[in-house]
Amino acid sequence: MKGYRKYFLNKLLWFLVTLVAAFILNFILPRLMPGDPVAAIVSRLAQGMSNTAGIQAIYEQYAEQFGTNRPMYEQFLLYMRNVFQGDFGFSFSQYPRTVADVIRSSILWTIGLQFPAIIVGWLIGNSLGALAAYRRGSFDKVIMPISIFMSNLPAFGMAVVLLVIFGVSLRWFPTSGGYGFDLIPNFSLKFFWSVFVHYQLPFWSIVLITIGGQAIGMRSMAIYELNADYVKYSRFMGIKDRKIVRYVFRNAMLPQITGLALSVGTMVGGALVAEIIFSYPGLGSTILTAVLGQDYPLISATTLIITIMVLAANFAIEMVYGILDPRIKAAQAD
Amino acid sequence: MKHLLQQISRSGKFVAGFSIFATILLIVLIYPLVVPDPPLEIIGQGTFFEPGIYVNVYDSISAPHYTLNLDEAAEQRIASRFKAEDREAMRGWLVGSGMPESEIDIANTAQLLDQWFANFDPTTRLPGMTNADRNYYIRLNNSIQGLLSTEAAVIAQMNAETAVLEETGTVPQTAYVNVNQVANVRVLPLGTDNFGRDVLTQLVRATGVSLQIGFVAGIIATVIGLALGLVSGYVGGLVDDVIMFITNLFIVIPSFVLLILISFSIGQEQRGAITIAVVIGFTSWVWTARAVRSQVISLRNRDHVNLSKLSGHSIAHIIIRDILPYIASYVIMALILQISSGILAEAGLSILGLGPKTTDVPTLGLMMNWAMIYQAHILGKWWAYFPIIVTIALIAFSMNLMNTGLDQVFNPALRD
Amino acid sequence: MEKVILDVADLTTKYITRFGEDIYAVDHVSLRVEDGKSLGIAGESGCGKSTLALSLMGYYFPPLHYTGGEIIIDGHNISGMKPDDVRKSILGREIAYIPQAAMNALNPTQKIIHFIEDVVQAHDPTTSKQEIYTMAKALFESLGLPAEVLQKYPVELSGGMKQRTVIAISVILRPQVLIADEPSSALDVTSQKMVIKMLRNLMDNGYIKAMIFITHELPLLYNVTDDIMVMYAGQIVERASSKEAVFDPLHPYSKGLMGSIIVPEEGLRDVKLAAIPGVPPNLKNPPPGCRFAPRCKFARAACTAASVPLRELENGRSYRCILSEEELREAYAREDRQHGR
Amino acid sequence: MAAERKLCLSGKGVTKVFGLGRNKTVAVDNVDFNFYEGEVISLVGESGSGKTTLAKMLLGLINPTEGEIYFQGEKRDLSSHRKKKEYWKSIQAIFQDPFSSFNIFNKIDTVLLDCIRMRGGGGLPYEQKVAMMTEACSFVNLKFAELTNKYPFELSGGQQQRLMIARIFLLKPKILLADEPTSMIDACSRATILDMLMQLRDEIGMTPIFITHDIGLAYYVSDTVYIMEKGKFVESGSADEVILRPKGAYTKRLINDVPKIYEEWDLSTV
Repeated sequence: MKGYRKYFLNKLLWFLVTLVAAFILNFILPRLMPGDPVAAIVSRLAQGMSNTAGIQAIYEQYAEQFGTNRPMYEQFLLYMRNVFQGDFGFSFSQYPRTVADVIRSSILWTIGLQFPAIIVGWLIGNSLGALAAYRRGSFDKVIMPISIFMSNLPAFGMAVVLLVIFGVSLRWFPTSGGYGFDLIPNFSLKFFWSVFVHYQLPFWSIVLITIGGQAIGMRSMAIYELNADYVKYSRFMGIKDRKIVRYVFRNAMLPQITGLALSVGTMVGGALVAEIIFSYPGLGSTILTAVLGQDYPLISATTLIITIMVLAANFAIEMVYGILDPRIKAAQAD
Repeated sequence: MKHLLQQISRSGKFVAGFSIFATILLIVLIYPLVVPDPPLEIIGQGTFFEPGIYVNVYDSISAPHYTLNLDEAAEQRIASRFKAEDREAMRGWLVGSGMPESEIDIANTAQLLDQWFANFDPTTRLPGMTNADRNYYIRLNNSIQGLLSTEAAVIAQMNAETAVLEETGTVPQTAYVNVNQVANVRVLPLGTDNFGRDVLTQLVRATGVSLQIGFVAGIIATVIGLALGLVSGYVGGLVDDVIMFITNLFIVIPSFVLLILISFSIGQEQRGAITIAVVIGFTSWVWTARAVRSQVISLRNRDHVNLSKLSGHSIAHIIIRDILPYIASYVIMALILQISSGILAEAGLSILGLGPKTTDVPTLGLMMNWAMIYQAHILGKWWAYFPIIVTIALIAFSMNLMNTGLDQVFNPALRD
Repeated sequence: MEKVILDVADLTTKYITRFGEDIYAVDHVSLRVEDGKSLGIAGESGCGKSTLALSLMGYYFPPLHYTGGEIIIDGHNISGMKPDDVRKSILGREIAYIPQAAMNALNPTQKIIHFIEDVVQAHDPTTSKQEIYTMAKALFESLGLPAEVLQKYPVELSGGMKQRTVIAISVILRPQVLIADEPSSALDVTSQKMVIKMLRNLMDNGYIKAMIFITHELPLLYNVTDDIMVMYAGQIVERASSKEAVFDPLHPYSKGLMGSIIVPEEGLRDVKLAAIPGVPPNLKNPPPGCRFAPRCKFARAACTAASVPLRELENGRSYRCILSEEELREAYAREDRQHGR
Repeated sequence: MAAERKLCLSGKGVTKVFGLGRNKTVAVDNVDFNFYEGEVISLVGESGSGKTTLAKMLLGLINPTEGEIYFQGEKRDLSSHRKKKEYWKSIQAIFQDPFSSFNIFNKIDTVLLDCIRMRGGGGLPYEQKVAMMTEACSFVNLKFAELTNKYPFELSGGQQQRLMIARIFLLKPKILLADEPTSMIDACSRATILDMLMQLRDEIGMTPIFITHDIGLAYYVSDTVYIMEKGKFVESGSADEVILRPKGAYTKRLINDVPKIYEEWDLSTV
């Protein structure tokens, strides 16, 4: 187990380092931009709101929270302290709601939608890719061009196509929202059914987008593995092809898991845009409202939360990889 | 080199991808020469005009008329004006006035009209019907009556002196004009968008701008990635450690989050198409840097590099002559991918409302954004969004095909 | 005369390239190996010796294709069998293979014992895991390998240990014939010697009845096998006992090959090494007649006129040349005199 | 006789360490050596013994972590590119794998012209350069007229290795490091390569240093043999002495484990 512990600590350290880097970037990027950020934000405030009392309150809150006239490092410490207390200030566009409140109401929708969809898409895509590599022939010739085409459809494109076909034309599923607009969230069966029905289109659009790229990646990994020496040796020892395919799938899957860890950020990015198409009440829609309302605190907090989510997902995938690849546990031997 | 080109041209995937891409590029270059209209010019008053040929009514009245006796003309006239929702509303009336629903077939125009004329009475007010509903039915009835009239339409002009309408001619229902003889005809193959702008002209221009964004972003990302990868891989040591640390950081921190932050911080007014492209380029070099570095590391200790050193060549000579040619194929492949992902990134940003400012030029992302804001997809205005999705997908697809083709030429293990 | 364990007649196989071209890498090869004997196959890279090893298994997958000939193992003709039957009842059971790159011959994410379970159960699904473990442990111990290896992943083993593990796995079902394709070329000399010792042990103690050993390292071949067969451009050019093949080769190609042996032994510094000019022919398009003729010092017009058959000598030797034994010996003696050897 | 020998390459306490901290590996560990002009030297070791690292240090491709290398008795100075270039006029190499030794984008002409340029012949008229290249090629039994405008990878492995020797012929270095020059080519071409190297040595008076794992080859070609184990020289001396009558345990084992053909090969020792 020593090998795994070393691996775990290594990855944990890396996770913390990236987390700190993400904090710094999130803090520093808006401040690096040309022009005076305070002036810019104040001018945006004026056009973003009509409530004068609100503007005044936010302005004071903003000055207090960001400590704009203090030195950079003090501002940063302040920022860190606020973040750790979960205090992101008030939202400009949804005053008097706090940013934390806005995010709290949307984050579960995003997590509940995206991670299951990415995992399901990953599983289906990898199975198809492995099958294409193994069967080759006509199956491969049909699956591969479709996969290539699908993986090139932008996430919002797939979302729109599904929405128009299944939502507008066939009217099988609702076209927007996370649940019926006439319902209030509660624990009734009716509400859950509504959530389930609203879930389908966003979910499958993310799944379909994920499948293509994964299938292509898995296919080339599996073809590479099928040419490996152990495949030849296993064949000559009389092992059935079906079993050999299992070896190949397992070995080709490992780099695919690493690939997933590295690309989960990109996938989440696409999926957030898909959320917008369905007006799904997640973080994607929150960003859109924030952008439209020129809501600086909300944007800053949302991007930070998304980064943390992606880093955590990344870390979790690396952990799973550590368990699945026996070589990591074996590494203690040397 | 010749051999390589020959091999590439033998790859079906590359050729297919290249043909699609070249076609798109040609259209982008040639179309503006044929239709020189400004893409953002508002030509339609109103939103989402359907695709089709728009014939000036005034001109067609004054154009020479020809009489064509076509049997189905009246039928088609009624069918084209008689919308599904009108039929639906008529069914509502008929059912409300006591007719059993099973007897009504709204697809059967003649029967429906018979039933309508037999039952409709503008003075009756069905239970639960608002005043607005009643007025709607009266208007509907009038327009149906108008459709069914067989008299010619009268053309009248106001006499400037007497202010009296004088009949100057009639247009019988069998009158036709030849489109070629009408002075003003505008073809809108993809209709207009929510602002009344020609979608096709806009789309072509947007494709051009998006390709520019892709190229600028791709070239910036590739140049940065190549430079960092080369330095990191060839110099090694501490420099390598530092560059790789930064690269690995940016690989896990999602680049679109940085894109959102930076684009938002720049502010709407400063965000031109090229600014966006530069930002995208600066946030997407990591993959290229990583790939180039690992290639360079494997090349650095190759004997041909050692031999070049022993021949007294400088570091610059070694990098340019002994390392770059070996990784050129990878760099080109990375560039192609970067271009297509740059186009997608712009589209994503624009949908979030963080795209280039909307007054200069259209981009594919902006067009998509407008279509979504005005709910073209819910309203069934397919021409406002579907061609955009297809264009983006075709660009990305063609580039990916080229890449897969190149990959098969360069990586024999993937060949069939 | 001993019982013939492996009898191959006119075996011909080809590669079909991506562009649909045929490469006849094994061209009408016939060979026999008797009970308790080992046969070595020597030749330059690209002469078809590794392809011959693959072809002898009687189980073909692209790009290698069978075109003709017979493989008879212990009186049992396997060349007419269905691939699935070959897989189930021949591979590993009658004939086993040790691949060239044993470093990568084991699935990296599977413990050794699990692979052995798969191998045994592929032929007899009824064997229990406990039985397999007992069997594997006994085999490994009798071959001098520690039983702990069974519970390890391939990455945990050194190169030499990996190669010996592969050999042990190959004989777990007690095959009659073992085909070893360059089993030791990637190892250091000490591991190489251990591998050779293990192979000899397998032969001497009756784990296997016959062995075919393929390598380009001639001193090794000389020390391991009873007979040596020299291949050139997909064909056999000479077959003789190891001693004759190394010290008294007949075919001009064998003569050149054996003359290039370098060993760290007294007197070798003063020997002039033999060299053969030119390169082997392209097997897509081999030259007519004797394939070695373009590089042969003694070539004459007749050599390229018609294909040259294998000459059988009385003592079981054979060689493929239009010159007689006497003519060849005389030519070689003349050469030696010229070089003052 | 020993008094007449002139040092060409020598080293004191030469050490190379890779990595830092826990990943530290000592590839070459404090070795001393004296290579004399006119001798054929072999550095023999198994893979991982550090012989290739030592060769790279001798070539000046990497710097020793510690210790000094002396060229013709004087401390070697490679502090600038110009000094390195000067040094590389005196020392050249042939590598193991001919297929990766040449830049696949360079034509044979480029390879050979580079050598002429390095010897200061860059300004010569083209005809004269062609004559030089033709001479170099014919020395290794190749025809320049057939090779011009071709790429090295179009040749067989043996031919490429001969082209490598043609390169050395043009460069005329004092020292040639041959790193396993025959291990990747067929046995039948081996003698040709070795013969050509020896002939070249006589012609231009260079000192060849063979880096090899093949004890037979070391015995066959060299006067002086250095045996390397784990970064150290464990035995050195004349070829006859070291290989036929080894004293060190490692050398004995190594030689014992190599298959023989005249003597009995004793399998019982492992």
